[in-house]
Amino acid sequence: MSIIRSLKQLLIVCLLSLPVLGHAQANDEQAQSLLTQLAESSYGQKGKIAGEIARSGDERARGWLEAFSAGKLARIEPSKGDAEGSGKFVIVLSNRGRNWKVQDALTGDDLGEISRRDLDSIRVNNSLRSEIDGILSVIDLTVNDADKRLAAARGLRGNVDEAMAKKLTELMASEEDADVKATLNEALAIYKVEEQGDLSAVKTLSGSLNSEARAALNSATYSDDPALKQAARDALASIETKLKWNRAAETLYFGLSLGSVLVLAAIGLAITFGVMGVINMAHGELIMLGAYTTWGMQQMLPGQPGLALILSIPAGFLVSALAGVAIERSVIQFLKGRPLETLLATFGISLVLQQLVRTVISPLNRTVVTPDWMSGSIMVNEALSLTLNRLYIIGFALVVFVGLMLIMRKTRLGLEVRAVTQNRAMARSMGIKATKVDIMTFALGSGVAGLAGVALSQITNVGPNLGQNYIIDSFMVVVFGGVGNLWGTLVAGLSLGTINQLLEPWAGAVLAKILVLVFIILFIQKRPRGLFPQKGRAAEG
Amino acid sequence: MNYSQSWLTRPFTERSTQIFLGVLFLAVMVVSVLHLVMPEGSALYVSSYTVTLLGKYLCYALLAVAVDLVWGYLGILSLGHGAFFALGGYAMGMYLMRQIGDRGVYGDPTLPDFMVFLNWDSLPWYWHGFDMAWFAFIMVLLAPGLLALVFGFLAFRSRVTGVYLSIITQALTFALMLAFFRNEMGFGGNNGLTDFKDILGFDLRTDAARLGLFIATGIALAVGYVICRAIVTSKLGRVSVACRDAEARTRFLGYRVERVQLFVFVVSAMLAGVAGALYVPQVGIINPSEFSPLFSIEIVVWVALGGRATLYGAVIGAIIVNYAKTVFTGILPDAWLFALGALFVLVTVFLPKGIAGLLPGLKKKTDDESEAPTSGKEATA
Amino acid sequence: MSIMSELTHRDRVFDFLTPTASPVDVRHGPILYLEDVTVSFDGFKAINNLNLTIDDGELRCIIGPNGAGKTTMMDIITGKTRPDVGSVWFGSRHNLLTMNEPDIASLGIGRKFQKPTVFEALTVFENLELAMATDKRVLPTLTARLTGEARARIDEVLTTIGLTDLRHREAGILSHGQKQWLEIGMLLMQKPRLLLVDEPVAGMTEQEMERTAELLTSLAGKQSVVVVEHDMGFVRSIARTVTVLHQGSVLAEGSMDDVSNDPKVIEVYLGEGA
Amino acid sequence: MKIKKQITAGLSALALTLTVSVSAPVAAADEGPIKVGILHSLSGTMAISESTLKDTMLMLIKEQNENGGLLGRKLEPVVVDPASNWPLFAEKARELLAKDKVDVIFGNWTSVSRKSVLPVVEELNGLLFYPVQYEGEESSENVFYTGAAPNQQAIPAVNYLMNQVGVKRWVLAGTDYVYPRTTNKILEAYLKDHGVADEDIMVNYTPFGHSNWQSIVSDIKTFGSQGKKTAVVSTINGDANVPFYRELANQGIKAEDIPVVAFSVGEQELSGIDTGPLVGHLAAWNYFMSVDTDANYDFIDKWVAYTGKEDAVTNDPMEAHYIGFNMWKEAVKKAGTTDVDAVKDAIIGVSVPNLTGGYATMMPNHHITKPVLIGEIQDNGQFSVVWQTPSTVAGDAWSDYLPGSKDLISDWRKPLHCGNYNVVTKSCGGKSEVAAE
Repeated sequence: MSIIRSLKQLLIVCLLSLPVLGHAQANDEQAQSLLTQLAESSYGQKGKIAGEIARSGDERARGWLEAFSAGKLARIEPSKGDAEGSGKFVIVLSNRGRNWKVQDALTGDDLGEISRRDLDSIRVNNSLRSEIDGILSVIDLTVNDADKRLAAARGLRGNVDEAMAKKLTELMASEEDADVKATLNEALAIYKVEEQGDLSAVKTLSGSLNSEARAALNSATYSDDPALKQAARDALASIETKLKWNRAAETLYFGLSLGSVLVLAAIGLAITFGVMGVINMAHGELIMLGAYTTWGMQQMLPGQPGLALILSIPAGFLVSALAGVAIERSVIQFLKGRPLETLLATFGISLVLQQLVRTVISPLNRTVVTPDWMSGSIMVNEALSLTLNRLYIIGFALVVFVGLMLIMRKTRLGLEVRAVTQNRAMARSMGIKATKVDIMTFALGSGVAGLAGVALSQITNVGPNLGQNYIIDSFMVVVFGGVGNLWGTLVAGLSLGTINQLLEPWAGAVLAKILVLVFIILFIQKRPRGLFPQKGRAAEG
Repeated sequence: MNYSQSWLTRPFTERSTQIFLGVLFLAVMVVSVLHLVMPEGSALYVSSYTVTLLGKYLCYALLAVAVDLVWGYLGILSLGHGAFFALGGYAMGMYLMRQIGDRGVYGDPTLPDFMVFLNWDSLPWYWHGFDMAWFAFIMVLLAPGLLALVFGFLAFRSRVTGVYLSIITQALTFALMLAFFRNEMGFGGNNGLTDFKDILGFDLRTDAARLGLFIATGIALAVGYVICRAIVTSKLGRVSVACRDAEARTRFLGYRVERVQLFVFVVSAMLAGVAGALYVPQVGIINPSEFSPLFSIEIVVWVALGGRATLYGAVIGAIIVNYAKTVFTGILPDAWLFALGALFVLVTVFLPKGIAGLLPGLKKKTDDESEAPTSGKEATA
Repeated sequence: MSIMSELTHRDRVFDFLTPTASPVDVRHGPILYLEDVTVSFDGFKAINNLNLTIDDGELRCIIGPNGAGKTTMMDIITGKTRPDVGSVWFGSRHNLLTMNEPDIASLGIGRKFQKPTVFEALTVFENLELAMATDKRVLPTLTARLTGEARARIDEVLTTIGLTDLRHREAGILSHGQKQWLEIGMLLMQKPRLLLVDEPVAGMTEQEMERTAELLTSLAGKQSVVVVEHDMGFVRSIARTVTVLHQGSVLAEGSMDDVSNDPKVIEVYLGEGA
Repeated sequence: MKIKKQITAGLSALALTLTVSVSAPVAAADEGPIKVGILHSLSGTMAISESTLKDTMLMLIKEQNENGGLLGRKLEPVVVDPASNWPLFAEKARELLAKDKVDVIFGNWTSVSRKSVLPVVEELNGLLFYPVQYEGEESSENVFYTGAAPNQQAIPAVNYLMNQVGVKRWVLAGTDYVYPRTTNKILEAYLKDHGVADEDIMVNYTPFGHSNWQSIVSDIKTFGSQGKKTAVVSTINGDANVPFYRELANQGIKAEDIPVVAFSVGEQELSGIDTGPLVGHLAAWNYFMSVDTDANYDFIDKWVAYTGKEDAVTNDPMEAHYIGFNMWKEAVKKAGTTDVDAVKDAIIGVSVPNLTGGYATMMPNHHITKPVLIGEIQDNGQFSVVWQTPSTVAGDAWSDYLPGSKDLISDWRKPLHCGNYNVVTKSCGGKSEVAAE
């Protein structure tokens, strides 16, 4: 559970939980003893005690439970001679490093930093956590904000217990928001089907795509009551047909998102390789630089991963573009018209860049935080939800593609680039500075690689080997699409991604990849110049 | 160059080949003698560790020669020669695995250990026959040869050349690497084949066997070099160069370019296979990482460093780079990749002809040499 | 000079130019004929139903402004480019559209490129050696040894093209004109029935041009020669029949004088500003 | 004549050196430093994991030297870089043993690198301490396995999930190489023994560095929504983990719904992941940085001081080296020499404190006793221990759940002195018809 969410709920509580728990006076003795029990009892017991704490009516209870379920409730080890259970309870504010910032759980005053040695954190585990979630959700159900209630109700599905069931039925009566009501009803139905094998409840669940509901129905199919069994079966069948379509849509989405990643990785190469004919083996490392830029940004702007990410789009472009210029000036300009040599030289560069990152930054992967607005997924329906980060990346890929298209088609640079690539001497004689164009082109390609890096930092490792994992795929995409053709790259990337995802379910990840490679090899035999070859005289020779 | 001589004997009339063979022979002799005669601990003693190391270098040298044959003379930059190397290695590895017999940890007379503990109940069909040395050694040539034949036939027929060819060769070796990583393939997955016991009845762990392998590698390199030399000095060699420089022109002269390419490509692949086969027993393991595209690129760089289209350059390059690797990974590991990377860049940018380009005269001289009788006459004509 | 004198002794020039017995059947009519050939790149019609017949032993000049489709036509004949429609026959037996470059070449169609292409890494001698009409399959080529008469023939061609002294220099160091000659020499080594010569005198001195003219005319009769040329002077000096290509099809055909007085031709050339 | 003379000379020289070499090592060994070989990749793909182990060893050696070395001699580390290249591992091992004449080697991470080094170490009779959890099915006279065998990690973890969490459905997801393959084979056998039906087990393998987990995670999601509590047992290796966990988080699989227990994800791997969304997922190790003992806190303080990084993390393989080093040290003291054979005999039975408040003992099968800890990931990249075995578990070289090896035991003490003794056929090396079929 993320801290943000806990804090949010903490806030809600401060404002709204008073009517629920506010009727009793705070009592530190009782609190200390309750917490002590919580600390010293077994996992089995802890749940019950947590319940007691919630009911104790102490307005700090909510905070304790939050901290407890986040593993942030701790006790200062009683030093020699102190009485049993006299250890002070604290809420850990920051738990990184060897000394933790803590705050007194009872008085709430700041105790500064305390060495981990002297702290015993109160152990919590998954089942406890979900129990506490349950308890807290019930509290949330009385919040005025309908969305909060909906979220709470959703959370309740699947972990309703007898005590809660009663409370829910009461709450349902008073609930006026339709969605919340429905969800609560579902939650109850799930409980009924699971615990009581209630036939009418099955009806409520039929057609629900919620996994908990499905789970409940599944368990019902094992029951000995034939009627219930049958009802559950029918309900499941109707759900299954719905699911099929969702699955198909999902696979397509997966394919597109994988494809867009490929496109992003390859499109920079489509410029440097496709347009300039430079076999840039360091392309992967330029991607890596983009990813590391994102990391660097987030280090510079702690606590604002989102802003850092947005800023690192231009930054990543710039960094990689500059690196590209450096490469072009220092090496590639000396290798004009020797494409295979550029392959070797740039491969050398890629080795250097990797080792550079290892020695300067670290051989270890770096943490790049996913901002909230990019994590999680949007729910089309209970069964089909599109992961947000992928969605953003698809969009990003398209934006980058369109941008490049415009640059190549509409701008002076694009014109000059095409002129130079088609007939260098002629372009020169028409007063185009070929060298300048080369630099610009390579910088552009490299910069786009940087953008890819920024995007990739959101789905994969940010480490020295990042580039290597994408370089070969990138080349495949470019060659498959047809060198020197951005459209080709787009189509190739998306189709390869989709093919891969379609194959994966029955071929398995490895075989799928192999099959795709073999497919490309054979395809190149049939059409040596890719999907969209450059035709005519220009292509000859 | 002497055009009227038989293609097989022609190489021996070349100064460069004579020098190369001489140096190689001396080197192998000296190492062997020092290893046998010199007392351990004396400055001149060559430990079996060094012998094996040198053996490994020679394998790489042969591999580099194979690459130079296609790249230097045919203009085909293969980024997949590691695949042929590895296939040869696996063929040998399978033989060595079968030689272990029931001395494996599970004592299964037929199944290699990795099959036993992954519950394979019987030997997969493609493992049969590898208990016989002759079969295995044929496969060492056949496996890479066939792959090269099929792949080359498809590629050259449809005139896939230059960059495109390089990239799909890379795809080829990459696909093979993924395939061999799969444990279902029955080649030991990531662990590959290892823990070999003996070869042709000799215990691999004895110094004698090591020396034997080292000498065998030396001979293989010599033979391979002469074969390549014979090809490139033959008319076919000149046709290859013709294909490299002006493919269309060559066609209009009536040569079937794709067949020339296919022939040379297959020969090269087989040589690579032999190199792999000799490599495996000396390093004691073969695993899919030999298929890695990076390795294949590295080979090309050895050749580039030594100098394209000279063959002996390839040998020099392979030995220098790998020696450097041995040294650097020992003394300053962190700097190693910097050194290697910088090397790639510097060579390609400032040393396009490679080291061989630095020692001129060698090749020229041989030409004038063999020309002397004829050219003299014709000059007057 | 010495070469010039040699060229005048026809008997000595011709013994190695006698055509090889190629299976080309020219008993009834032309050695090469193109019928309604059309080819287009991305919609642009490089050749637009072109009809052309070359008689056995004829020397034909083809002129035409840039982009008239001259080179494309040669590509089609030599099998480098496949036309969209039309038929191309070599003699009355061989349908060239069914063959690839090597087959066509070994049938006896030799081609000289617009931009002289010789094997620059090989010596002049080796260039000619490779061109020589022999068994060109892989293994025979591998085991091939240079026989006395083959060497003699190479020497003769070397003399003809005047590169004897440079025989063991790499072709890369040759001047443009010398490369042109070397390429012609390679054609001679092939002993083709039909020579396609694309702009043979580009970048040649007056003197070299004369020699080229001499050579080409001397070839005619025994072999059919198709010359594509811009240089009107040169064309005039060798031409018997001239074909004018324009926008991928034949604009006019006839003797040099007829053609040069043809209003359409003049219009085209003036239109081209040439 | 002349030649003959030379040969005789050579031979006599040879003979001479032989006689010398008999006495030489002892003489040489007693003065001069004790050489400790360190065989960890410092470049290439494995550098991520292995370079810290190198530093750990250097730290331990430095500390030991500050405390007066060993047998009154200084310890001298010999570091080489096998560059994540498996054949190079064998070569470097040979270099260490034959050229540098080291007394002991600490090294290797991946199984394949160990397999590649094994023949060399056995041939040259060296000592190798291998610090990483591995698939078992191996016992070499010259290798000491200070990492976990499957029965010291996988089985207890599954037990925990089965009994404490009540898991009924299992996803065994791993990278396609020998460690996950073997572990999953063992687990499958084990689960079936405990009445788990075939359709309740889903096995899935992915290539190294697999980065596109979308469909697999969604399969897991579907598999998990069948009404029975489901858990994922992950033997996914290194780099593939980050995208895997990210996908889990994004597809909204929370530890409360489908917990993932990982055997290859430690503090170091987590340091490269944003652990916020992963809270509650599990890992099974024999050591966690969060373990609440003074020994551990001291070790962490030393490590932070040595690396100079306040955020430096410790992990299980580091503890394994810590234990291994101390065991070797004790054995050398006990034997009074660094002579390999003496140390090999002396080390069996040696007990040294581990970092989790207990003792580790070297068993006759060259594996050690370890406690098994189950930890839940916390938002600070640490694990909080939620369960641990009441006592330490001795490592099994041969799994009881694999048909090929259930009859094999390993005992390197005299008189048995055998790494794969078949208790059924009473024969070493399993050379027998029974084992053969």
